[in-house]
Amino acid sequence: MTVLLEGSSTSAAMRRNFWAGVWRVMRRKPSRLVGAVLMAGFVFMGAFGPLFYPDPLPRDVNQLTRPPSWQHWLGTDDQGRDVVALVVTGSRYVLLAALVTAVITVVLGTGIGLFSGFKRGRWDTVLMRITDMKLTIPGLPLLLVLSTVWKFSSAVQMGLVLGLLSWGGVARAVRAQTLSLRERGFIEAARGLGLSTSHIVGKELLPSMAPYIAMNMLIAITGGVYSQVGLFFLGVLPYESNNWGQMLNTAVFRSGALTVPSALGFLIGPLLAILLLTLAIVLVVDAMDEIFNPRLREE
Amino acid sequence: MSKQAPGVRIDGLTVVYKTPAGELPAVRDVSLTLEPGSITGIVGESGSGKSTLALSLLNAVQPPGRISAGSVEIDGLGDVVGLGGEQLRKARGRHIGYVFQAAQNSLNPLKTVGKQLLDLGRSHGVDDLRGLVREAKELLGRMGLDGARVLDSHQHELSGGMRQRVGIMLALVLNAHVVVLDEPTTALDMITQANILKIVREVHAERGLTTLVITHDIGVVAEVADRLAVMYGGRLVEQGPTREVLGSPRHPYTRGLIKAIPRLVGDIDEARALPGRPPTLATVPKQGCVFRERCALRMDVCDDVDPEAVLQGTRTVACHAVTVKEHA
Amino acid sequence: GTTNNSGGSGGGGGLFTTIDVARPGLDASAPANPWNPKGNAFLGYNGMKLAWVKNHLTDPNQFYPGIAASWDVAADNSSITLHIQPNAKWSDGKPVTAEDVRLSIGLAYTTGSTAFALTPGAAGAAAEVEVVDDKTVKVTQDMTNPSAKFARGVLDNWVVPAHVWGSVLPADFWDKLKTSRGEGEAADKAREEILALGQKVLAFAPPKDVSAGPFTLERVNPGEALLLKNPNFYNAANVAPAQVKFLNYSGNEQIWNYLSAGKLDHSGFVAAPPDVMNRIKQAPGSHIITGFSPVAVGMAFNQSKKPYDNVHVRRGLAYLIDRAQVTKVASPDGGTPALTTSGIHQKPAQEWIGSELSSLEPYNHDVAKAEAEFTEAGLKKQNGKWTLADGTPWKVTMHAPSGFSDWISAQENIKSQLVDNGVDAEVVTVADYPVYLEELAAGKYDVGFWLMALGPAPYDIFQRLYGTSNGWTNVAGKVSHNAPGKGGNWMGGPEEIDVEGVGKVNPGELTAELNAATAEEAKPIMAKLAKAANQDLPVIQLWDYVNTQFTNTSRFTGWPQNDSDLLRLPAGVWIQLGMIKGKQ
Amino acid sequence: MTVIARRLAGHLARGLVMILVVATISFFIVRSIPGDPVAANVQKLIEQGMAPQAAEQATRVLYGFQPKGTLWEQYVDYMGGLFTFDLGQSVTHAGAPVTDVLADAAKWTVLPVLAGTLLSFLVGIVMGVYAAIRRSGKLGDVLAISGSLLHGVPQYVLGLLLSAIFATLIPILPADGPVDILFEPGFNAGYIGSLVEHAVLPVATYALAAYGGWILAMKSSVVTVLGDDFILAAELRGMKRSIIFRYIARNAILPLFTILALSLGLLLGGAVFIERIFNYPGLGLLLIESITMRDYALMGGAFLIITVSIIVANIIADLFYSVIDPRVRSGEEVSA
Amino acid sequence: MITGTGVVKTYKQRGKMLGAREVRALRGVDFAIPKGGAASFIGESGCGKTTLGRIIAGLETYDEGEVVIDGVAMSGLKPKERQPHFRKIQMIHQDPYSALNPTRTIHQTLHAPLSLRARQTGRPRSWIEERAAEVLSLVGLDPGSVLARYPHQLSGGMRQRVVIARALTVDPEMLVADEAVSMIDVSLRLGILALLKDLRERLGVSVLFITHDVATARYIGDDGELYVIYRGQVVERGAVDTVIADPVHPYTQSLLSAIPVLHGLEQPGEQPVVPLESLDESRSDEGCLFARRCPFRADRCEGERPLLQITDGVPQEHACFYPERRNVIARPLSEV
Ligand SMILES: Nc1ncnc2c1ncn2[C@@H]1O[C@H](COP(=O)(O)OP(=O)(O)OP(=O)(O)O)[C@@H](O)[C@H]1O
Ligand SMILES: Nc1ncnc2c1ncn2[C@@H]1O[C@H](COP(=O)(O)OP(=O)(O)OP(=O)(O)O)[C@@H](O)[C@H]1O
Ligand SMILES: [Mg+2]
Ligand SMILES: [Mg+2]
Repeated sequence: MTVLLEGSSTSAAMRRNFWAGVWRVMRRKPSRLVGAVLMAGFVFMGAFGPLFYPDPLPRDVNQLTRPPSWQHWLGTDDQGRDVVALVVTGSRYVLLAALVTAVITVVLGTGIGLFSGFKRGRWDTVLMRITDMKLTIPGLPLLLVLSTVWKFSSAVQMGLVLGLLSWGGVARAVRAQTLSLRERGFIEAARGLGLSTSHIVGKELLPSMAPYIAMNMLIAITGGVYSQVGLFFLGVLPYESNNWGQMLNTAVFRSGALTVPSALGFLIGPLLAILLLTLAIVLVVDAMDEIFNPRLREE
Repeated sequence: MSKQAPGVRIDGLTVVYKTPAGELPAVRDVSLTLEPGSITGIVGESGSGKSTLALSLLNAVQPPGRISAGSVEIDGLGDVVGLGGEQLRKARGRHIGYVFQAAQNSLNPLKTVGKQLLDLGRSHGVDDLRGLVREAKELLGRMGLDGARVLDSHQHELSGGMRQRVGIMLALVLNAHVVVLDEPTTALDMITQANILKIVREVHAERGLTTLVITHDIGVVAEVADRLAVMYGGRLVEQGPTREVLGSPRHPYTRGLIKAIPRLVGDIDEARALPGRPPTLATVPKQGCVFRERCALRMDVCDDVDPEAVLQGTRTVACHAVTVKEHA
Repeated sequence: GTTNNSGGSGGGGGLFTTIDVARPGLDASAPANPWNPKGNAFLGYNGMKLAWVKNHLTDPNQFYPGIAASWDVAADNSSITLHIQPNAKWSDGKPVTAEDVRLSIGLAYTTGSTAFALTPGAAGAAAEVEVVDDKTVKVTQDMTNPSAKFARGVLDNWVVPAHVWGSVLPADFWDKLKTSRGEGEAADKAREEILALGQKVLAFAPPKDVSAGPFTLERVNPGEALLLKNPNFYNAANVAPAQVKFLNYSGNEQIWNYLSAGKLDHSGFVAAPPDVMNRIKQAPGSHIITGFSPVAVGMAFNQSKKPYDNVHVRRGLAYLIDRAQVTKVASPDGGTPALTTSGIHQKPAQEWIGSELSSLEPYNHDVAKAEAEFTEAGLKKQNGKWTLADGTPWKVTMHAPSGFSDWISAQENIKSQLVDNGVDAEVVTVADYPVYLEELAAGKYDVGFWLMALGPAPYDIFQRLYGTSNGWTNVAGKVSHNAPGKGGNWMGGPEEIDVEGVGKVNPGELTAELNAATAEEAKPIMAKLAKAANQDLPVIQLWDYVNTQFTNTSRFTGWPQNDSDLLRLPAGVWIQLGMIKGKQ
Repeated sequence: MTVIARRLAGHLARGLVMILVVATISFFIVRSIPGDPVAANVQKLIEQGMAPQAAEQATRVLYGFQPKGTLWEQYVDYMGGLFTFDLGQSVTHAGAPVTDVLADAAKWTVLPVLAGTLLSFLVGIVMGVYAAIRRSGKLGDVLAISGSLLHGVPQYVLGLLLSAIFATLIPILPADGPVDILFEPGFNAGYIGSLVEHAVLPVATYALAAYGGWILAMKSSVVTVLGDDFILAAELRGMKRSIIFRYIARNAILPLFTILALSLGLLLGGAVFIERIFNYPGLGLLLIESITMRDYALMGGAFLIITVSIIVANIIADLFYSVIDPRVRSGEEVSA
Repeated sequence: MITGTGVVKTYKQRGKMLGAREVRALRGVDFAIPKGGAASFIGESGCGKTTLGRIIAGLETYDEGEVVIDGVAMSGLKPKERQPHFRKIQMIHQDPYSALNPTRTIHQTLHAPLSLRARQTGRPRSWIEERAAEVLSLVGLDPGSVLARYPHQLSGGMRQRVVIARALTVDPEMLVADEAVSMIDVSLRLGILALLKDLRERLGVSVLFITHDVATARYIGDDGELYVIYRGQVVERGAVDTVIADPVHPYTQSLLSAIPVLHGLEQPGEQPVVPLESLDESRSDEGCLFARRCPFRADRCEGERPLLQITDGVPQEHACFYPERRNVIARPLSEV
C-alpha cells in the first residue's frame, strides 16, 4: 500500500518537476520568455481579440487610408477602419486556419511517418514514394492551381487544404526518427516484453519525439500563416473582409502602399504581425528541445 | 634511431571544464614522468580524466576545458603549456604524435589517406613529399599493410584495425618521438587488438619513442607498458612499474580494480566487484580523497585531506592508509 | 548599335513613353497581329482601323478618320462608301488600296465583328462588300434586321496589308462567304469553314510588322515594346515622337509608380486612390484630364430570389445605400455617384431624356423611407435586425469577382452601411470575372454588380437592363421573352411594367425598338425606359464612371482638353491626328 | 562509376513517374475547374460593346478547339502529347503552343532563381561557418537569429520590403520587367547592364529568402563536423588551419546538397510572389496570369514545368552529391 | 529448453534500385540451451553472434532451419502465436543507456510490462507496485531511491541492473545478454556478471551470454557451454573451461592467444599462436571458412568444408579436419 502511495506521489512530483524544469529552461535565456509572451499574446488575440471590437468595425469615411496617428496607431484602411483593429480581428481567421493546418500536418505527418517507419517493408516504400512526390511538388504553385477548383470558403477549409498539402516534411522526418528510435534498445525491449504496439507508439516513441513534433507543429503554424496570407495577397482567394493577407493585398494593389506613404501603416500592420509571430515561434522553438529533454531540463 | 627518445615531465597538472556548476577539475594536480624510451600506460575508468590528460600533453584540451595549472615539459620542446599558435601547431605531429581513440573517425571521410598524408606534409613544410610517401608506405608495410593500396583508400574502405594502423602511421611519419595513444584498441576485436599492441611495441622499440598508452583495459596496459599509472576521479592514485603494480597493488582502488577483472583461469569466486560507482565530474568530492566513498580503508582524515602522491621505492601512491602503514 | 535614348528628353522627335492599360502583360512572343488578344499591334500606333469611333455622348456614328479619310452613309443607313486616304502607304512603301480593305473585311468575317457577322439574321450585318475603285470601297447593309450602328460596325475594323496577309484567306473565300449567306447545309458548312479560318488568322505572325499607322513595331521584350516612327505614314509630317515605348504592367500599382515618377507621357484610365492621385499630380509636368466614360455600375438583383422579387425591398435598399459614400470609398476619382437610377450615364442622360431626368425619384439616402419600404414589403424588424416576412433571417449576399477592387470596396462599404441599419450583409468574391459572369447568368447569386449604361448607342444602354439577362432575346429583329432562369434570364424581372404616368410597357420590346431608331425616335422611348428602370429598380445605379487620363507635359504638349471625345481613344490616335507636339 | 550510373537510372525512372503523376494531377485539376470560359467570354465581349452574335463568333475563334472525346481519351491525348513536348494551345496567347510560351518565361525564372540560390549558398555557407565557430559569442547569436528570422519570414514580405525601399522610397533600382527595351538585344554592354540592373531586386529577394536556410543548415552541419573526431585528429596532427578549414567546409557542405533541391523548390514556389512584386515575366507570373485569365492549358503547363525543374534540380543535386562523396560513389549507404 | 537446428540467416541489403548484396550472417547453426543452463557465444566482430541472439529472442526472423522452444517449433507459428513463447526469452542489450527510454522514469519503465502482466493474470493493481519493488530488489537496487529517477540519473551499472529488472518483470526463462557488460565500467562489470549468475542459481533462469571477451564467459557458471562462432558457423563447442584450457580449432586458439597477458599476475602460455587477421578482404565461401587465415591449412581445407563433429581424443565438438589440442592461454603466477 505504501508503495502504491509512493508511486502516485512520484508522478505528481514529476509533474511539478516538469513545470519547474520548463520554467528553468525559459529563464535561461530571456529571449525565450519574450517568445513565450508573444506567443501567448497571439493565442489570446486569436481567441478573444475579436470580442473587443464591434462587428462590423467602426469606420470613418473621412479617414480613408490615413497614415499612423495618435487616434489610429497604424493608420486606417481604405474603408476608414482602424488598422490595429483589423489586425486583431483578422488574426482569428489566420490563426485558426494556421492551427488547423498545423494540427493536420502534424497528425497526418506523424501518423504516416510512424506507420511507415514502424511497419517498414512494402508499406514504407509506397508511403515514402508518395511523400517524396509530395515534397517535390512545390506547395505554392499547387495551391494556386487548386485555388481555381477549391473554394476556400472558411478558415477551417483553408487550414484543411493547407494541412493536406504540407504533411510531407513531417512524415519524412518522423519516419527517420522512428527508424532511428527503433534501433534503440528500449523499443526493441518493449517489443520483446510483449507490450502492445499502441503502448510502444504512444508511450515510448511519441514522447521521445515530442520536442520534434512540437517544433514541427510550430513551424507548420508559421507555414500555414504564410501560405494563406500569401494566397490572399495574390488575390486568388475569395475575399475576406478581415484578414492579414487581404490587408496586404488591399494595401499594395489598391491603396498604393508601395507608392505613397499614407498607406504604409496599412501595409506595416499585417507585416508586423507576421514578423512578430515568426519571431515568437523562432524563440519558442529554441527552447523546445530543452523543455522536452529531462536531462536538459534539469541541468 | 637518429634521435634520443625525449623524456616528458608532467608536473602539478590541473585541467578544469566549465560547467553550469562552475569550473570543475577533470584532472587534478597530476605529476607524472615519462622516462625517455619507455612505454607508460594509464588506466582508469570512464570519466577518470585519461583523455583529458592525454590531450594536455599536446596542450589541446578542448573548450570548455582549459589547463588551469601545472606544466608539461618535453625534452627539446620545453613547456608545452606555454606554447601557442604556430609553435604549438608545429610541435603537434612533428614532436608529439597522437593516435586517436580507436574511433573509426580519425580520418577525413572525403579524402584518401594519401591525400591526407600530403596535407600533413604540407602543413609541416615537408619539401620532399615523395620521401614522405615512401616513409609512409614503409611504415604501413612494417605494420603488415599494403602501403600503396592503403594510401589510395578512403576511410570507409578500411577496416577498424587498418584505420588504427593508419592512425599510428600518421602519428609517426613526421618522426615524432613522443607518441600518445588514447584507447588504441577499444572497439577492435581481440585478434586485431593483439596485432595492434604488437605493432605498438615493435614500432616503439625500433624508432626509439617515448610512448603513453591510455586505456581502460588493464590487460592492454599489462601487455605493452613498462610503467603503469592508475587514475581515479581526475587524480593519479598509483604509479609504478607494470609488473609491480599488477603483482602487488598498494592503493585500495588499484587493488579493487585488479580484483574486479574477470580472469580466464583460476578461481572465479575470487573476483569481486568494487562497491559503489565511479564518480563523474559533478560527483567527485571537492576535498579529501576522491576514492573514499568506495574505500574499505577509509579513515577520518580522508574526508578532509587530499592524500599526497608519495614516492615509495619505484612507486608513487596517493593514499592516507598506505602512507600510514608505510610509516608505521 | 543601340537606339538608346533612354531619357527621352528633348523636343520633337523624342521618345514617347506610354502604357496600354487595356493589356497587362506584354507578350514578347506574340505576333504583330491585331486580332490576337496578346498581339503586339497597338491601337492607333501600329494598328490601324478604318476610322476611330468617338463614342460620342449620344451619337454612336461619329468618327475620326483613320485609313478611311472620309465616308458617305446612305440616308437610310443601307450602305456606306469608304474613301481611303489618298496618300496612305504601308511602312514598306506600298500604297494602301481598296484590296487591302477588302481583305481586312474578309479577315474580320473569320474572327467576329458586328458588321461582318456570319450569324444569319444578325443585326446590322453587311450584305455586300464592293471594291469601287482603287481607293473606294462600298459596303451595303442587310436590311432584314438593320441597325442604326451599321456605319460604326463597318468603320470600327482593322486594316492590314493584303500583300502580307493575303495568304491567310483561301482563294475561294469570297465564294464561300456568299454560300454562307444562304440557307441549308451548304451554308452551314461554309460558315463552319470560315470560322475555322479564324484560328489561322489569330495565329498568323507577319514576318515583319508592316503598318499603315504612324509607327511600326521594332521589338518587344517581356518588359517593354519599342515602336519606331513610320516615315511612310500619310500624316508623318505631323507625328512628333520618333520612338514609342510601351511599358508592361501586371498591376495598377505599377502604373502609379511610373506616373508618380513622371516616367509616362501618357496613360489611359487607371483607378487610383486619392493619395496616389495627389502624388501623381505632384510629379513634374503631370496632368490629369477627365472626360466622359460611357459606363456605369449598378447593384443588380435576382428577382427570382426572395425578397428581391418585391420592388419595395429593392427601393428600401436604394434608400438605405448612401451612393455618395460608396463612391467616395470605392472610386473617388474614377466615378461620380449616380444621381438616380435612370439606366443611363448621367452625362448623356440630360441629352436623351432632358427634363424627365429631374422628375425621377432620386433615392436619396433616407433611413426612414427605407424602413417604410421594408415595412410595406412585409419585412419585420426584430431586435434591431430586419428579417423576412416569416421571421427567417435575411442576409444580403453580394457577389463580386475578385480582382475588381473597386467593386469589392464598394460592396464592403455597402455591407457596413446595411449592417449599421439592421440589414445583415456579406461580401462574397468569385475567382474571376468569367466565372462571375457565368455564375451570375446561371442565377446563382442574389445580388451582384453589373455594368450598365454602355453608351453611346441607345440600344446598348438599355440592352443591359432589358436584354438577354432580363429575359428578352432579339433574333433577327424578333423579340421574345424567356421565363426567369431560362435562356440567360437571371434578373427575372416582370415582362410588363406598369409605369406611373405611362401605363403598361414591355421594356424589352421598347429596347429592341432602339436598335434601328434614329436619335430623335429614340428619345421618347428612352424616357419611358428610364422611368421604368427608376420605378422598378431591377438595378440600383451606383456610380457613373469618369474617364481619367494622365499626361505629362515635360516632353510633349498638345494634349486634349477635359471632356474631349478623344479621351476615349488611345493616344496613338492623338498622335496620328497631329495634335501631339514635342516640347521645344 | 556504375554506382552513379545506377543512381542516375533510378532517379530518371522515378523522375519520369513523378512527371507523369504531376501531369495527371494537373490534367484532372484543370478539367475539374468550374466555369465555362467560352460562355463567360461571350458575356465579356458583349459588355465591351460587341453584338451578341459577333461576340459568340469571336469567342469561338478565340477558343478554337473544343475538347473532343471522353475524359479518358482527352487524358490519353494529353499524356501522349507530353512525350512530344506538346502541352496544348494557350488561349490567352492565341496561336502559341504552351511549350513556346513556357520556354519564353522559363529563362526569366530559372536564371534568377539559380543566381539567387548560388549567391545565397555562397554567402550563407560562409556566414554559417562563422555562426558555428562563434556560436557562443555575440556574432554567432546575431547570425543565428537573423538566419532564423530570414528563414522564417515568407518571401513576399522580403520582396515587399525590398521593393518599398529600393524601388519606391529610394528609387535606385527598377522593378519593372527584365530589361530596358531601348537596348538592342545581344551581347553588348548596355543590354547586359540593363539585364543585370533589372535582375538585382528579384535575385536579391531570392538570395535573402534562401540565405537564412543556408546559414542555419550550414551552422548545424559545421557544428556536427566540428564535433567529429577527424577534425580534432587533424588539429592534433598539427595540420594548417587553412587545411582544417577546408576539411570542415567540405564535410559540412556535403549534407547541404540534399537540402539544395528542397530550397530550389521553395524558391521556385516563391517565384509566384517575387515575380508578381517585381513584374518579372517568369513562370510564376505566367502561372498567376493563366489562373486569372483561366488559361487552363497554360496553367497546367506552368505548374508542370515548375515541378519538372525541381525534379531535375533534385537529380542534379543528388548526382553531384554522389560524385563528391566517395562513400556514395563506392556504393555504401550514407545516411544524410 | 530452446534448441536450434541449421539456423540460416541471410541479410539482403536493399536500397539501391538494382542489385542486392547478400550478407550471410548465419550459415546453419545448431544450438541447445537447457532450462536453467548457460551458454556463451564468442567470436570476432561481425561473426553473427548478435544475429543469433536476436533470433533466439524472437527479434529477428531466420531463413532456414528451426528454432524450438519448449518443444514448439517456431517457424510454423504466426507472429502473434510466437509472441508468448518468445516472451520467455528476454534480451539484455549491450548499451544500457539506449535500452532505457530517456523520457520515462524507472517507475514508468517497469510499470508498463507489469500492468500488462497484471491484466493477463488478473492480479490487482497493488501487485504491480509490489512487483516493481521486488524486481528492483532482486537486481540489488533500492526501489525507494531508484523508482522516481530518469535513466540519466543512474550510473551505467545501475542502468544495466534496471534493464535486467525490467526483463524479470515478465518472469523469463532465459536471458540473452548481448555484450551486456562491455559498456560498463571495469569496476562494476563483475557485479553484473555476478548478478546474472545469481539469477541463474536462484531463479533458474538460463542465460545466453554473447561476448567477444572469453574471460567473462566463465562468469555465468562453470557448467556453461561455449560456442565459438566464425563467419556464421559454429567452429567449436564445449564446456567453457575445457575449451579455454584445450582449444582445438585454430581459430579458437588464436582467439584465446590474443587475450593480453597480465604480466605480473600471469605467465604467458607455452605455445602462443601468432594472432591472425584477415588481410585479404575477398573472402572465399569455398571449403573451410577459416582456411585463408589458418596457419595449419592443408589442401583439403580449400575444397571441403569441415562440419561440427566429435573426434577421438578431443573433448569438444569442433569444425576442423586437423584438430590439435593446444594450451595457449596464460597461467596465473601462483600456479606456475
Ligand atoms: N567538453 C567537456 N565539458 C564538460 N565536461 C567534460 C568535457 N569533456 C570531458 N568532460 C568531463 O571530464 C571528465 C574526464 O573526461 P575524459 O574524457 O578525460 O575521461 P576519460 O577518462 O577519457 O573517459 P573515457 O574512458 O570515457 O574516454 C569526465 O567526467 C567528463 O565528463
Ligand atoms: N540488419 C542487418 N542488415 C544487413 N546486414 C546485417 C544486419 N545485421 C547484421 N548484419 C550483418 O550480419 C553479420 C553478422 O552481424 P552480427 O551483428 O550478428 O555480428 P556480431 O557477431 O554481433 O558482431 P559484433 O561483435 O560487432 O557485435 C555482419 O556482417 C553484419 O554486417
Ligand atoms: Mg577518453
Ligand atoms: Mg553484436
